[in-house]
Amino acid sequence: MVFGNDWMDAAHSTGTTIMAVEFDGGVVIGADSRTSTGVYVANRVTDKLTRITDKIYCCRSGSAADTQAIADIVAYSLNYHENQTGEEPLVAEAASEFRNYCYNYRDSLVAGIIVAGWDKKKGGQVYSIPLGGMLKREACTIGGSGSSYIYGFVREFFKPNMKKDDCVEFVKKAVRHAMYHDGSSGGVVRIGIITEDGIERKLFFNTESGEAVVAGQ
Amino acid sequence: MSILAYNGGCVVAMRGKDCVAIATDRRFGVQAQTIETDFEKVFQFNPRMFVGLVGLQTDILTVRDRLMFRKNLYETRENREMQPARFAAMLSSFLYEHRFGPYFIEPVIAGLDPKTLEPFICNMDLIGCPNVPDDFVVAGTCGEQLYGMCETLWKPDLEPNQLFEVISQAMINAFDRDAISGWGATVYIIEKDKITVKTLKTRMD
Amino acid sequence: MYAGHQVIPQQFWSNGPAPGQFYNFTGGYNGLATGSANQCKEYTTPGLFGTQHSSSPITTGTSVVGIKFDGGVMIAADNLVSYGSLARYQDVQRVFKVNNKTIMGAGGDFADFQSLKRSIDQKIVEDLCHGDDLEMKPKSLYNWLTRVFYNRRSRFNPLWLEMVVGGLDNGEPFLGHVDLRGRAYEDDVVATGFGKHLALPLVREQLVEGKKLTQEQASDVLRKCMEVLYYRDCRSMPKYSVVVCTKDGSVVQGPFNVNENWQLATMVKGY
Amino acid sequence: MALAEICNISDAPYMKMRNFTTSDLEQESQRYVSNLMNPYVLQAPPFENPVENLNKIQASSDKTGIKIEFDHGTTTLGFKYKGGVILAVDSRATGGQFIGSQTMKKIVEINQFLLGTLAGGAADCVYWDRVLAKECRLHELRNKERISVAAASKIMANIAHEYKGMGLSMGMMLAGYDKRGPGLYYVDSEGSRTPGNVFSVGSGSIYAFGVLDSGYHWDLEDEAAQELGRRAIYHATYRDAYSGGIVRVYHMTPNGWINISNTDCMELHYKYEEEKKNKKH
Amino acid sequence: MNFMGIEQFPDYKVPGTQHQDFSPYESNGGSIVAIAGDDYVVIAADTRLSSGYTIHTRKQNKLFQLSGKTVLGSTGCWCDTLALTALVKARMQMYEHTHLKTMSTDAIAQMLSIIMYNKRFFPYYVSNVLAGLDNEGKGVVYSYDPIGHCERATYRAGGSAGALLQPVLDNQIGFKNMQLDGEIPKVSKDRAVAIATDTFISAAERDIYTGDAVCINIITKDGIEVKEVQLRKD
Amino acid sequence: MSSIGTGYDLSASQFSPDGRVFQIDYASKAVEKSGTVIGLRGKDSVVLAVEKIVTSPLYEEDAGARIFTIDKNIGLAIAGLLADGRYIVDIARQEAANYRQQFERTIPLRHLTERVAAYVHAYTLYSAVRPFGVSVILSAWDEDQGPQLYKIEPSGSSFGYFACASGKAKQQAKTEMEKFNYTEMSTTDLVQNSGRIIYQVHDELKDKDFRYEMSLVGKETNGVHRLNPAPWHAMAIEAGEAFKNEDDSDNEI
Repeated sequence: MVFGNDWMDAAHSTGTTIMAVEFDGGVVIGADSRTSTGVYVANRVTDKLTRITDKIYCCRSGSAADTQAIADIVAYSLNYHENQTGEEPLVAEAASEFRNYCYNYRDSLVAGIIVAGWDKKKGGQVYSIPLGGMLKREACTIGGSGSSYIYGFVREFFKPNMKKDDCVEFVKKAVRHAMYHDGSSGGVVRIGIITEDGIERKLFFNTESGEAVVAGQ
Repeated sequence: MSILAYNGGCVVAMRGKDCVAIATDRRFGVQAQTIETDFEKVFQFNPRMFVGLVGLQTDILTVRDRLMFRKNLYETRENREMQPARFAAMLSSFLYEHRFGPYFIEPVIAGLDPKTLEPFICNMDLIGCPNVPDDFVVAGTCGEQLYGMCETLWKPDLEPNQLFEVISQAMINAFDRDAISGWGATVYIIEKDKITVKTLKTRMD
Repeated sequence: MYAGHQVIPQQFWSNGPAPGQFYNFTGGYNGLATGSANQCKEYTTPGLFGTQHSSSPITTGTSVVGIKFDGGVMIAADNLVSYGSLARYQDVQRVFKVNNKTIMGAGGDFADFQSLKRSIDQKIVEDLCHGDDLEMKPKSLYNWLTRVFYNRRSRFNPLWLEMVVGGLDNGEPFLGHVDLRGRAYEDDVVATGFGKHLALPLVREQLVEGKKLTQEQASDVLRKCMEVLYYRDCRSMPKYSVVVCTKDGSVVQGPFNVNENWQLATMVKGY
Repeated sequence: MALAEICNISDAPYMKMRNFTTSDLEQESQRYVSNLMNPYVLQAPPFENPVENLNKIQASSDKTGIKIEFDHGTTTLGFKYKGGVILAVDSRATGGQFIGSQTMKKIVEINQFLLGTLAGGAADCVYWDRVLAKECRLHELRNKERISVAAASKIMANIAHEYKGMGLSMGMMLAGYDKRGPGLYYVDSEGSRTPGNVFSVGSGSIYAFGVLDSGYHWDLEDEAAQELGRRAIYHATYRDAYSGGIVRVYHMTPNGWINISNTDCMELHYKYEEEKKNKKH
Repeated sequence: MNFMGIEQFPDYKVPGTQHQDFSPYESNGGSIVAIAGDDYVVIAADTRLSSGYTIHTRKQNKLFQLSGKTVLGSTGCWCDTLALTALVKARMQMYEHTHLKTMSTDAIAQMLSIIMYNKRFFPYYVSNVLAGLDNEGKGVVYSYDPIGHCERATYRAGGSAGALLQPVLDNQIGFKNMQLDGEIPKVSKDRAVAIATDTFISAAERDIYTGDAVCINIITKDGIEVKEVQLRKD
Repeated sequence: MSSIGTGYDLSASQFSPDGRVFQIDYASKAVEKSGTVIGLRGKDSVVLAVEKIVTSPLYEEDAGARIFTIDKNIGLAIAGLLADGRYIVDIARQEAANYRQQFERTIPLRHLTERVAAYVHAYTLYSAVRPFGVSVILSAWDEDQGPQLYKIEPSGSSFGYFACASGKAKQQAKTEMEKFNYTEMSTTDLVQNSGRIIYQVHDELKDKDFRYEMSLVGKETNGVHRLNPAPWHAMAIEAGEAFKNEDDSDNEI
């Protein structure tokens, strides 16, 4: 393989595996932590679970610049909306805002975003917005370039309304499978559990033992 | 401007009752310019067989000579007159030899079988795919116009003089609607005992 | 209001009017040049014809088949939206009840369709606000769609869709087809994409000139079409939904599963 | 309402009324027929460089099956001489190789004292000649005197210049009689405008020039001048594939133009052939 | 996706989507024949709407009745045809509202020419034939090129089989190349209808975009009579 | 009203010495001129009812309607200058449409009210413009928040209500309403109650003829705001008529 130094000018891409699953009481979101420019790992501990409001998060995949820009705009807009209405914004509203930007600018954006969160109207919800700017609510969805490798796994092991811990275990395993196969995904598994009380973050290391520090044999 | 239309020109052949007719326009031009108005594209290969070649003029002349050579070789070897059907097969394989660097011509064969006097007409594309209908064949830059005219005017079992009338009207009206064909026309009526040749008085623009 | 604002700067044209603007040189009366504020500038991205747009569909729905029957119309489409070759979303409803006398189905870029559907829903809310109980009729939706698609096509920024619109127009069954360029036609049976090649012949066999299908016959032949489409279209699935419009109103039925027959597999060995 | 106007946010997009008001409808429908109101305003294409793109479409016609052929007309000539101005044209319009028409009127009677000939794009010439006729009439109404040939040709040159590079194809001669005597100008879609005594335009012009140059001199008699024009066009129809049909001759005299003859070039061909035969023996 | 888009992100190339360049035009086939006589005009068009080898519908009428004595036949790119005919009808209605009378055939012909020229740089890809009775009640046919060059004639063929049928009309209606002395004989209305039908039968033989049925409008001072004749369905 | 005519009441951008903006008071006066409008919020529906005073028999049945639909489930009734009101209706519809475009759901009524109130309020700050002579009552119902009722005054202030009234017999209607506990009232009772109040407050002498108009949004209309819906409209009129006869019969004995 000709080792071109395309990393000099390639755009920052979140090669990425991202995932979100609904369970009764909230949602579990998960992602890997690798941002690549071409084949060089620009950031090996990226946080792709981006806060929109305390109870609504989005998982970003595609061009890092595009997705960060959109996430900032939507976060700002929902914050303004929150102090206008005095109520916490709904997950559906956040998803709709994301989709408006992804659809209207789709010719110049590369952004596949999953919006997940909890609100008092419909509880835990997950919305998938692929490249074309379409919006679809799903009980469980995966995204990013690594997702192609785990469609089978997810279809096999997903059950609706799982318990919280089973759901976390399921997401962790799925993301690890994707990182195993997809060169553009890797690093650590970041998990977020969003419920009525907000987000609880977890971090799983993709080492054999699961420890953060491992001495080689 | 496809290369087949570089020199312009058109040929049509029709089948009648125990006779065939073949007609050609007389233009030799290079794109818009008309250089000669007496270049006929029909050549007599046998007492009762004519071949019309339309397309790129240089290929017309080359193919005619080569075909004449092959036909004469066949006839000296077989010591009998070549039937049009055989000739068509030979022409088809001759063209296919140049499948990937073809002669830019569309041949039309019209004639009577020397023994059975069965009328025979056939045309081919530039790589020799034969088409042997029993009504009419057209070739040249005003192909569409010719199809329209022939489809309307032709009827089965036309007598030689009726066939002459039909083929003339078809040819003239067709090339009057095509810029790079025309400038006079010649019609050959081939019957079992005689060949009548007529030059038509047409528009010269 | 569909015009997307792309952010890239636009090379200004060297010797003629800017694309999409009005060319006026003698300064004669031209109230149009100023244009209303909302005539948003159309920045474009490079593509064929030196245009700038090179949009191509990503999340796509496949064929849609519509049939007229005695007393109504029904439209069927499978529940799949593919993401390229990946069968990504497997329970998306692609046939819709617009109101009690108008139904529609869409194939092609589903993101474009969702954006279009929001405009149609907004139109229905506006009709409701008039408070005169006048509902959108299929023929008016069909004409409106043709104009929208044609205008988008003329700006080289098409809505990449093929749509079937049906319903009861003043009591008469209506069935029309509109494509991304604004080519529109009506017929007793219409189909988009693969449906044109596989489903139309199946239905044309049943259609005896002058005699109308009954609702059951229509539903059976639709099920047959969906079955054949599932066999022969890579981007299809066995689950489909149907929307039916009769004088008693419109209703979305399904999802149904096609009957499948793979018996012939046993007979094939080697090649 | 009022306040929105004061803060001039009344035409901001978010203030726009949801549904189409009649003024929107009016404005929207104007877009498609803008040149009905103001003939100079044509709808700009949504892509740049229409010349290149229209050629690209026409070139890929066999692949896409989309054959967009514009009608073209092809041999015209005009010359000034003692007796005024002679214009002669053929009448064939071709779309690609197909002869669209054999009876096209390639001399446009702009007014009693002004004639325009048509070569190149038929639609372009006919459309802009009609606009020129309007401008000439307005000139007469404004200035109570007929427009000079120079002024008329200048208007046409300006039009051509504004649309330069966008693909208009026109090569026209403007002949007339005004206070400066007979006038003959050649104007083409590149924007050039030249007065002169002898012109021939179109793909058949090279043949016409042959006959024209050999027979032309200032003090030709009217009869001979008309015959020269007719014969020149006949030769063009004979040699050039894209010319033919009827040879029309016009004569611009001090009190307006006269349409001398409209003879089919087939008759001319056999007449001249006869003459040649008789001359031989 | 443009240069800033998908090409930059090879991971995100969606397998299975091929980049389709959008062409605004499509040839939907169909042919028109119009023949004008002293007090009548016959205009016929086939009813097949197709794209390449696919037949969309077999009963699409391509004759648009603009007024009691004018019919426009239009084929080519069907979306352009719909847009253009809708525009012409709208303008005619506005004319009627301002002038309280229907536009004459010649006025429509001139307006259509100007409307088509409006899109000179992004033409309507249509082949139009306008047939009607002029103010003196004589039959007249106007033919157009894609950018509106309008020509008045007594007969005209247009559309995908236009080149195929035009010489036939020259021969049968124009009596061209028939050495006949004196006036060109007049064509009766019935003969015109017969010729129109025959030409479509020949066209259906040789042109794959023409077929299914031919719809004929016969316009006389007492109105427009519509006839339909079946053609080959293959 | 002590400093009337002392020059402080000519523009909305000036306070009078006793701290009032007269233009707004005059606007409220304009509101009191029009027929009474009431809004009642029941257990799972909201009724808007209008005493539409008919000044001439030549009017069509539905002429001068004063109840409008803003969105699928939102209604709006106008008291005061109808033309001003119409403009407010357009603004409300536009706000609802913009919200739906951005958030893809119908606008919550409280949010719509605040936006429209802010708009109305803007017209009370400048001398170049006059305030809206309109008091607007908004009703809505949806699955989550249930019935909602708000009123916007010409001053731009807006409050949520169980029941509210404006127009000619505002005070009389209010005292009547205070007798009932609407929060648990079923739709049929609510509708009849609204009919009775309108007929009761209608002053036979001054305004001869009037027409009772209403709108209903709630569970029974499955969340759609409907004008003069079939069974309830007749029911309300019947209740009103019955109350009037019963009231007349009192005077006779």
